[in-house]
Amino acid sequence: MDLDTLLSFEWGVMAPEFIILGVATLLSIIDLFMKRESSRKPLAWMAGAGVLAALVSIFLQLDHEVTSILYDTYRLDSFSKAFKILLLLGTLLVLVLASNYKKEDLEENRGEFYYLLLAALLGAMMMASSADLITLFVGLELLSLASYIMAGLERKNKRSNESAFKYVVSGGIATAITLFGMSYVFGLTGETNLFKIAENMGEVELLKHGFLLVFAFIITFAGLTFKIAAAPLHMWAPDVYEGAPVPVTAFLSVVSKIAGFVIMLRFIIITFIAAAGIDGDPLLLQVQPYIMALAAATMIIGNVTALRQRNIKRMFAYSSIAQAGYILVPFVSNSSLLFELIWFYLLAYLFMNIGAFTVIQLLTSQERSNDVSVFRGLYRRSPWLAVPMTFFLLSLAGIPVTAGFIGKFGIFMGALGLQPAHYWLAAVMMATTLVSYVYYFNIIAIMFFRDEEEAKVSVPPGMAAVLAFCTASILILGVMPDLALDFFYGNFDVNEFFMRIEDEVHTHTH
Amino acid sequence: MLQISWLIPLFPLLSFILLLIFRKSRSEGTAWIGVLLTGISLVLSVGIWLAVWQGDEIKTEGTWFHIGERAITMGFEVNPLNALMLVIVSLVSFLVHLYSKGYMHGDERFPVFFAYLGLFSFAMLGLVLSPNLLQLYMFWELVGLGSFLLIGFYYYKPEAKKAAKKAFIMTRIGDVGLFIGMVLLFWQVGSFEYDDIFASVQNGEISSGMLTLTALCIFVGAIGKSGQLPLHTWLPDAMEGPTPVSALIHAATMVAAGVYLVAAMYPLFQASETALTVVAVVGGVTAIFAASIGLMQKDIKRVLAYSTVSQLGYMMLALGASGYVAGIFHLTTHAFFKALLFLAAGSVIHAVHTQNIEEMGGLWKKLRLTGLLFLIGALAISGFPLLSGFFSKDEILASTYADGRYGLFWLAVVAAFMTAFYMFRLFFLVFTGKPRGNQSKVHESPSVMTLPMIVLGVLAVVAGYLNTTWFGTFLSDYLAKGPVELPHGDHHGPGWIPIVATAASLLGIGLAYLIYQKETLSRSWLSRMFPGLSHIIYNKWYVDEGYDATFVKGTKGLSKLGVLFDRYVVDGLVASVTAGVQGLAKAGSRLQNGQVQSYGTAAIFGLVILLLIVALTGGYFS
Amino acid sequence: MSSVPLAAYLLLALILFCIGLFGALTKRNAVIVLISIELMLNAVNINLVAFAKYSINPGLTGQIFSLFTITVAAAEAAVGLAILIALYRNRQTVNVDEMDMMKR
Amino acid sequence: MNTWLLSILIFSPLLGVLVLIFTPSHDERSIKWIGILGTLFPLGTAIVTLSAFNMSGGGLQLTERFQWVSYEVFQSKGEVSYPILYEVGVNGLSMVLILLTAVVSVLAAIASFSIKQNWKSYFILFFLLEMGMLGVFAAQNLFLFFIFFEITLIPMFFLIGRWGYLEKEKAAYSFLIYNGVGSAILLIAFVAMFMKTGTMNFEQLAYTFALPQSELNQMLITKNFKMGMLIALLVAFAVKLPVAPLHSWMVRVHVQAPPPVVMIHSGILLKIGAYGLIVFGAGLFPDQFRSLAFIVGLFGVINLLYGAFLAITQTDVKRVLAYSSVSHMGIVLIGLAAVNEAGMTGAVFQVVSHGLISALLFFLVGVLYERAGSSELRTFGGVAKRMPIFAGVMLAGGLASLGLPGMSGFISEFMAFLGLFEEMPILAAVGTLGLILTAVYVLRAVLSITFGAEKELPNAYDLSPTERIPAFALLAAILFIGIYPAWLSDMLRPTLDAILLGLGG
Repeated sequence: MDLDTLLSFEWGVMAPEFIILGVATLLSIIDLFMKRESSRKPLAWMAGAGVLAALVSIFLQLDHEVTSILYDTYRLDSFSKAFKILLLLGTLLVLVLASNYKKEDLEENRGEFYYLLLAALLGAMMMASSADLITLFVGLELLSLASYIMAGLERKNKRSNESAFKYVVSGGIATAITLFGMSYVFGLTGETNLFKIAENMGEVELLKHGFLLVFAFIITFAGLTFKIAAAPLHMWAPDVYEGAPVPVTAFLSVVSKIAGFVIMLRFIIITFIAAAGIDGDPLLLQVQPYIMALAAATMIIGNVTALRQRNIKRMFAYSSIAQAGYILVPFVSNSSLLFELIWFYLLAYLFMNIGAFTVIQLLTSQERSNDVSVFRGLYRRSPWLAVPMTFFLLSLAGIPVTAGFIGKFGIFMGALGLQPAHYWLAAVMMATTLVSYVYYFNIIAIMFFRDEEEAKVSVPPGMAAVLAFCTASILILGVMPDLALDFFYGNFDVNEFFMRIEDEVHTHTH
Repeated sequence: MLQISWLIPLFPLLSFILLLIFRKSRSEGTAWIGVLLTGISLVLSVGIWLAVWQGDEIKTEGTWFHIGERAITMGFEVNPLNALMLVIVSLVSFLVHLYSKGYMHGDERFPVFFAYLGLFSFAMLGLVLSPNLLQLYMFWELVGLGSFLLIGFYYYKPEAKKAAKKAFIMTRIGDVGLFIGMVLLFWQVGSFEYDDIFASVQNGEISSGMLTLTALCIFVGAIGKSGQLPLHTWLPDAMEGPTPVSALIHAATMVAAGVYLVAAMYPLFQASETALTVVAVVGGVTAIFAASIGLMQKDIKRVLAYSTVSQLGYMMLALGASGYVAGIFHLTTHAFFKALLFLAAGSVIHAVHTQNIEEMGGLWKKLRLTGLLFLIGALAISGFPLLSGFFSKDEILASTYADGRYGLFWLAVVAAFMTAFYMFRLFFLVFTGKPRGNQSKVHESPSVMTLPMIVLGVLAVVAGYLNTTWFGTFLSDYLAKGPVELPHGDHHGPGWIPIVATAASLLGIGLAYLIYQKETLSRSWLSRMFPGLSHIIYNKWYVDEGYDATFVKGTKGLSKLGVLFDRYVVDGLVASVTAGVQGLAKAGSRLQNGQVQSYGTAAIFGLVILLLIVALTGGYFS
Repeated sequence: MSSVPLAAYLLLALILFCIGLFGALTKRNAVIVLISIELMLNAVNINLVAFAKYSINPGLTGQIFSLFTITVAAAEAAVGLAILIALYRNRQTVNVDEMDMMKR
Repeated sequence: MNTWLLSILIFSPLLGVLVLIFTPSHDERSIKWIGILGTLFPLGTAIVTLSAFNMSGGGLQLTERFQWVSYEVFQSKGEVSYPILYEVGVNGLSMVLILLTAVVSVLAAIASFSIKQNWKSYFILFFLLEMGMLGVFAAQNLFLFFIFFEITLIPMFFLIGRWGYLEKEKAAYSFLIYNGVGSAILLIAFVAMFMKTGTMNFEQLAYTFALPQSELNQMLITKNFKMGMLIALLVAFAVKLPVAPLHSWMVRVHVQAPPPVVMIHSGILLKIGAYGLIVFGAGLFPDQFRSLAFIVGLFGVINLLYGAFLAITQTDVKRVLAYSSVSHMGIVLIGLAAVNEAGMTGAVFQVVSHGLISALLFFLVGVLYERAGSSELRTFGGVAKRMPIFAGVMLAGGLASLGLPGMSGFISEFMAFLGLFEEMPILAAVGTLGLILTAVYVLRAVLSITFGAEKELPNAYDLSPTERIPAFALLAAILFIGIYPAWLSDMLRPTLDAILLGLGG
């Protein structure tokens, strides 16, 4: 590969990534030269501006036709655009949270936080655009490594340390498992490019190795459940969420989770769509029961265990496990709705979860406690905090007029739409949703039914903006979901996801 | 003339509404509203009766609402039977209104009382005018409401409350029977109209089993309303209401509604021999059963109440024994003399402020008029010759005999003897002998009370001549014009029947005279002869106690059982589900032990299980 | 040349992976846990390299993949150790089973 | 104008919310006035709607529809094969229920004088609840129905949990979870039907399911599927109705919720269950419904008797009324099980009638609680002495409840039983036992409060003029329907005929 080839690539399509990379680098340098005691707020603003710029550049790319560079390791297609928007939006909101995070211990580390966040975001965006096992893996690790450090950012906080360490160990094991599975996928097909893998999957030779392929699939899938905090690799989540600073928790539960789903979609759908499993039957159909079992287990474990939590962050950890279970449901049925269902649900989830963490951050840092009792009488103390929180919780519980309901409804459509309809899975989903009512409404009850005269909660303008934005989004998407759906259908073409760009490099040489 | 007959019930209704509006008025002049309006009803009723006497009839109906294509109608009908009832009801109602003006003097809810009377009269007249079963049923229930309200008029008395409740529920049991019968008939006939029902019966469109079933169900309704065995227990308790109420509702009109119902539905009963037999047997047994209880009661009104039950039994017996005319005839005469008796008793109570006959005695001198009227009533009910009761009772006995029900016939004769005995026991204990209570302030009732009694007294004497073998059978000729085809054959039995009846009556009077007036025989003479029996009779055959031990306790027991079921089984199931989920949650959080290595172990464990299942189900090892 | 069959490499990798896994899940010393994880990643590398040569579809990319894996594993170990040091400063212990402040 | 009428009606309570938001929360007087006026506006709109409604015309009227949510299912770009529309419309049945909702809401708002705190949020929730109820009855597709159905849950949860009595939170949870179970089952069934047929519209669904089986097989709609759906729907609405043994939440709510809320709950919300059973159960799966009729009837009779038996020994008048509601909802089932004109009409009449009666009775209990701070039967006695009007209205309400002719309760009981007697006489005969038991417990409760020796109450004063409005209005409505049922039955006939046509009855 000479310089010509290198220059022949249409680097412009990577503009968002470059912006993030540039800002992250810039921030780290500026941070180096800033005085230790001076506020890091400007860094937050810069990071935010960078993310916004990246977001703008993606919107500018919306009409861009599907392109791939670097030998199809980097793709600009509808899928990557759609999910990058989510990632960037999520990070933007987390940045607001982070810049308002008050804990004296964190002050000295602030600067790192912002560029680590951007690095993690970069990894996630790489995953969204990658079409090669190697780049996918690198993106994944970039995200992971940055997240490990962020979890332990409160250096003097024992809980934060412990959280980070648990995260590293669990993450390491998960990475090893994922890689182990991937190595078999590579071994059987001899390719790392996802499309080429898919192509080789059709080989007759492979029919003999159906078992190995199914094993490889399940091992990889299980490894990937780590990022989305689904069974079987979900158990780290409560501990890590509890110990990490709130903005990091928000990041892990939203952006990192979205990234996890991105890689799952990329890896599973492209590579295995035509694969044959045991006895030559379609592999995806064959593994359906296992994904179903994992989804069901995730929903049950998440929702049921959340019942006993008194620590609000832990409760939300289990809640987010459960939400991951819901989003796994479309994977089971694999309907043509797959992408928009997951996209819409994640969009809704982004707003409701970040919204909820905003309130949690405000309350826990004011009261220096993570117990659910921080919500006591919130309606009396700060109705403008209690009401949005109620909407977030309702949305998480999937009550109509919120985006969460539309998302859940869509998932149902997916689960019951194809033959065979997955009634049992739908039933488990509904039953566990009911269980979730108990703990979500418990918070509502604490906010509204327990009167307590306590200090009002002061809300910085940035947080208020996040709250207003999230609440409005949830309600608007709940009442007029077509705003989002039309945007999706109008700008993204699902088919691009499967479109392999042949020998694109050659057409651009010279 | 007949077109306006629908107005008759509306006047009392108007009275009800007006009086409710003037509910708070302290003026007792409000009574005149009720009197006046029922008076108008009375005039109209009499006019209509006269028109019907001439052979007029009318039936007008309009659609009330639709059930699918079927129209449910409402309207009114006037035929000989109900024209007669109209007169009886409006007359007694009018008289009772008048009487109450004096009786209720000083009561703080004076207008309310008259309002209730108006409501009752409205319902009763409406019932009588109904051209179909559904409408009848509705008024039937409203009549029950009126009765309920009036029994419970002294709402602050626990006994009144209990009695009102009991009356409502007991009659409700009967009503449900009527309801079932009515609905069953509807699906057989496709209509609630009497005419349609009778036409179907005549055309044989209804199977005989269904005929009997529906007839019996309807009869259950009559049993409830008319206080027949086994649903009679509410009627004596209903005496907790003011005495004019007892006269109007629990003697003359409402309790007779059961008899009226059977008479109105007579073609249906006629079509089923079984049904008629049941009616006759229930009537006969009730007649003697209630009479036996009447022998030993100490409350003046309760004696009269049991007497009412007994007499209603007579009427049922007559109807069951194909004595249609006899039944209606007795209904008419009974309405007059029993109302008279009650009003007279009311007059006594008004004077002495007690109902216990043991505390009365020797009132003849002080209440001369009342005593005289009471005596007329007692003679009439005892079947003393030439008074109204004599003729009607005679006719019942005759038709029973003619129908070949000899057992029931002798039962009725014994009952007649008992009636005579307890009525005169009552008379002697109240009016003769020495005063046993404080009678210092006793004085005769005002004329507003005595006047209605006099009217009734006259009627109690002369009403019998409506239908006699001697002067003419006006009533049966009149009733023959109605829709009911009267049973054929001579129901004037052998000539010795009046003699036997008279003998039984005189025997009863004589015995009472001997015991209570002359005191030649000790009062406890009879009870010493049959100690067990008298004990049972004294305790009213333990029917109330029996019901209490079975139905009331049973219902309460079931209810308590239900509560336990609700608490432990229904809620228990929910609790166990909750506990299950909680247990799962506990287990889940126990797994979360804070050791990152055990998390990994769990994950690997899960993964291995998945792989094992793949291997096993995929047949890897096979 | 091809006297050693692919299965042998795979078996070796599997055994190595399992040893690593066992170490990661049972050792009390946090450093050993991190090293065990490295062992697991290296097992993957053996897989990749073996597949790249002997697979039914041999391909060069496997070796490249393994290069990336090695790099990333190094980064991961570095981050892990850094975090461990921070932890040790606060808790004066590297025993994994003592790190259970947060549970249930 | 008419084209938007129904939507204006549904969302009209939001006007009240809007005004309230800008009202200072300490201004009790204006808030309460806005609360009452805010419910009058929907009532007025409902009356306008009624006048625009063609009584004799069958089918849907005043319909509105437009595209709403577009998941592009199994289609290439731009086409929506599974459209989710916003569709509203009224037929006779829903018109009646909408009217009932509007009326009871106004009266409940008037009755809300007993609310002691947080009037502002109370009325905001109250309006949202009313909007949900109006929407439920006007919705013409499953999606919209479900949304409004759920909308009613949340305000209720708050209204119970915040303004209720001692065990309010537990009651609120009970309410939420039980109804959650119902709506969960409902959602699964709705989505399953939607995915099979491609439509959510009631009429289109009914049309589709009525196709011959050979055509249905092509759409993979088997008989078992239909049966499964029906059972799911029946269970879902059985929770709402409620049918024993799923009733304990309702008892708890009736005991713990504040009286005006119970008026709404017992008066209207329970009726959503009945409405659902009629529209979805009998309307969509007539054949299957017919084959399950006996079971429905059996449950109806069990409900009737179970509720009645339990009501007999309750010591708290609220519990008596709660079990009485269980019992009376049995009559709805009985009417439905008859699957004929009489039964269906009876069921709907019972829905309306019980709505009015229970609203009245709970209102009175609220008054009682206001006076005495208790609803235990033994606290009371001889109330008629110092509160004669109250006692009279209470007695009238009780009598209406036990089905006295001339009042609405009679017509509904009569028709429901009339219907059942045609189809299952024995079952019906067993059911009539309930009529007696009803008399027993109603009289026991009413008489032990109003009759008997007078017991001291802290402040026993008769109904105030404000209190008389709801009491008399409800009583008048009860009497009106009882005396002139044709007004209702004529309005219902075209709708019920259409449903019965499907049932082949």
